[in-house]
Amino acid sequence: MKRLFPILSIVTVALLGYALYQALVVAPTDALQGDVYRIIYYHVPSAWTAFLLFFINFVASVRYLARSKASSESAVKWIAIFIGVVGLIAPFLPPVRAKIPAGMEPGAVATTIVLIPVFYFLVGKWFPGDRLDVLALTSAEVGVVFCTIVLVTGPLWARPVWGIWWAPGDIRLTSTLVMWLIYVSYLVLRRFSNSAQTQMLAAALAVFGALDVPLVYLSIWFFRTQHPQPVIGGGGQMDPRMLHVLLFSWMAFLFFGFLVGWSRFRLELLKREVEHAHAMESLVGAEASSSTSLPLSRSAR
Amino acid sequence: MNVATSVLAPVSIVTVNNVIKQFGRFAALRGVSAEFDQGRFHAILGDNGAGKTTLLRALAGLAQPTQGTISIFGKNPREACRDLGYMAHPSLLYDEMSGMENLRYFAGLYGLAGDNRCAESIRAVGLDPELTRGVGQYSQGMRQRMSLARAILHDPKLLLLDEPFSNVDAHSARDMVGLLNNMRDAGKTIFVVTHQALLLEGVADEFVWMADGQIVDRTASAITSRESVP
Amino acid sequence: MNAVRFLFAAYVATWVIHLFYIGTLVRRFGKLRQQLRELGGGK
Amino acid sequence: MNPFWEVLWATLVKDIRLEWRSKDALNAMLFFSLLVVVIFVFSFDPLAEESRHIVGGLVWVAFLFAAVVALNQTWARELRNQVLDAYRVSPAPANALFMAKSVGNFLFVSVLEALMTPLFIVFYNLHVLGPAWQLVPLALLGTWALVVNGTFFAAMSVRTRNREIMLPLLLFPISIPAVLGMVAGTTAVLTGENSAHFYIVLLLTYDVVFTTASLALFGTVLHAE
Repeated sequence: MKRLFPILSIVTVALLGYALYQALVVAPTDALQGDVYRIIYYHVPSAWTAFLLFFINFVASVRYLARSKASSESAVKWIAIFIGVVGLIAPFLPPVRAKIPAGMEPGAVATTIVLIPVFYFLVGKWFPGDRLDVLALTSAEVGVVFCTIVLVTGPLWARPVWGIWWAPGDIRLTSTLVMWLIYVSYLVLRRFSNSAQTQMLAAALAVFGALDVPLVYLSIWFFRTQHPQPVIGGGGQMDPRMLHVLLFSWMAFLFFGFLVGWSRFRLELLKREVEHAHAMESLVGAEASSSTSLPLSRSAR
Repeated sequence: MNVATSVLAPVSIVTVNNVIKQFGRFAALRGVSAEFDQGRFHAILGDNGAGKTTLLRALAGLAQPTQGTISIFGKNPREACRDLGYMAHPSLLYDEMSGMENLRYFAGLYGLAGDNRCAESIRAVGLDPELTRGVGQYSQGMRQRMSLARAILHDPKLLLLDEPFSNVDAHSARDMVGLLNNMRDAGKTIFVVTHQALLLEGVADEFVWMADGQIVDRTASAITSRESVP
Repeated sequence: MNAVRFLFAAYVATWVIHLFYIGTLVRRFGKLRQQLRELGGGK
Repeated sequence: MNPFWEVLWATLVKDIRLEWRSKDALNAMLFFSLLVVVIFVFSFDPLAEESRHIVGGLVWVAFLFAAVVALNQTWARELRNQVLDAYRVSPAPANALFMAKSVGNFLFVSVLEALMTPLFIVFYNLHVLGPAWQLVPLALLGTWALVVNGTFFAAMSVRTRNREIMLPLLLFPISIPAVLGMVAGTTAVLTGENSAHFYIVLLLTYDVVFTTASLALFGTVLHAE
């Protein structure tokens, strides 16, 4: 297992290098925006990776909260199964199918929704006990890093193309900002809380934060229909070659995100090990002193 | 207070099984295991930081053990909350409300209506139910008594009192010890964390000595074991 | 085309942020390992 | 009545009586709200024609500040003598305490808003172009959205080192959709340009989602040591 990390690192560096090469050289120049559009190959993959990490945080937090009480565990299990079943059937029903945006295949929508419960059960098995909380913390922190990049590269893209640093009307960028705020407040709560149940409180906040995201999208989407403004990256079809480079770049960033996440995960385990060692040390210290000097007396009945 | 029947056969109603309580890097309880019998008066003694308060809070269900289990009347502490009364350093009362108003509110939490039980508890601790002053203006002794009244309001079978006599005038302290003595005779199980062990000499059935998060000694009298504590 | 300046700025910014974060991880790793060694040797 | 409503009612009555008995907190808050309004009036020129478009935002940001300062006091009285321990040891349901505190806060913040609104109307000599009745659901649902999350996060930040700053840090990011709904809704009604219907539905959804989540998770927060 130890050797896997360096191998993966080399593979990731190679992928990132090749993705960079593709982004700058192979991908065609955009008709409208010229070469500056290539920011998309870093901006969009970072956003997708950040959202994926926040989703992992949400599932891990729900799992952590559910595990604390047996009654809620079975309830959440059934909700997950329900989502899976609905996800499998709904996209193919005619009324729902009409609503799916043109570009997406109902099959694709179904698989993504079904992934949620599948992932929920996998996380439960792979991350027993305390590691679930470590996963939640890690995915939130690394997610915030990727989110920061999205918020930096976004304006850097909007400035040359639209002459504005910030487009409040652009759903994606504005909602990314709100998500960044939510998960930074999540990390701040973890740092400042000195309760024995910090993990529980953080999990509760993570659920609140995740519940908020669809509402953020909803409110900004409607707000935008009333005040139409330029949208970064524009909608509509992408040139297949561009799409290919984008997906490749995303894969490279996913590898990179996985590596950073894994090391942050191991760092957190080490931190908790040190903390445990400190506590045990004071424990062992006490036993050494109490067992020698004080005869443990008969219990007075 | 209803008077219990003859002294019950000693059956252990509070069992503590290898409890460890960790606050970050500091271990407040380091493997406490003990059994305590019904209807007995236990005094928990030891220096500051020995884990007395943490153990009492764990018994009350206010502190979750990091490891190990605690069972009260066969249930975990939070499920047994109807049968336990808890009193702490702070008064756990609203300063702006009078004693009666406080108790009426807390009686509501236990689903008890009517004032007679509240008045009864207040009189039991030797205070006047008609007192209208806010608890904030009470003397320390009166406030401790009112806090004790709140703890015994719903006639719990188990009493967990954290330093009930601390900076209380001698007269009030003796009264409270007398009251606890009668309650023990009435069949209640009592735990008192205190630094004034002598007050309970001859009253408490057992003195539990704690040091560095562990029970190091259990004796029948507060005095004999004095020299064995380093 | 000064617009390309923004492209390089975005790419560089991305890696500055990533490397900064990785730097904090490495620093914390070192500190924790050192603490563990101290504890290990302490007994 | 089952224990939930009994305890809820008893706690609410107790809080209102205590608030009424020592009106100092209420007076301080009323004065604070007045200050917030006056500062807004000086910083945003009330006579400018387009003030009608921004006054919706001003009103709600002023309400948000007043609400946060009020919400920070939610558990102050309980913390003074660790009264929460008495609650935790009792068999009373945690959600009864939460709902009582939320409704108490809702009433308290509504009183502040009732004072601030006429001031805004006077200073900005507002007259509503759109359907004025829509302002009522917007105000009620919007205030509840702030209060329910505020009470929950106030309880959560009881266990943190710097309690006062923690509440806004937790509350503001999560309240953004609600604030957007309130502000855009109020502006829509004031300017009469578009309907506030969607924003009312958005606030209703927000309230349902977060009231449910708060009720489900408050037990965990109350019993956190």
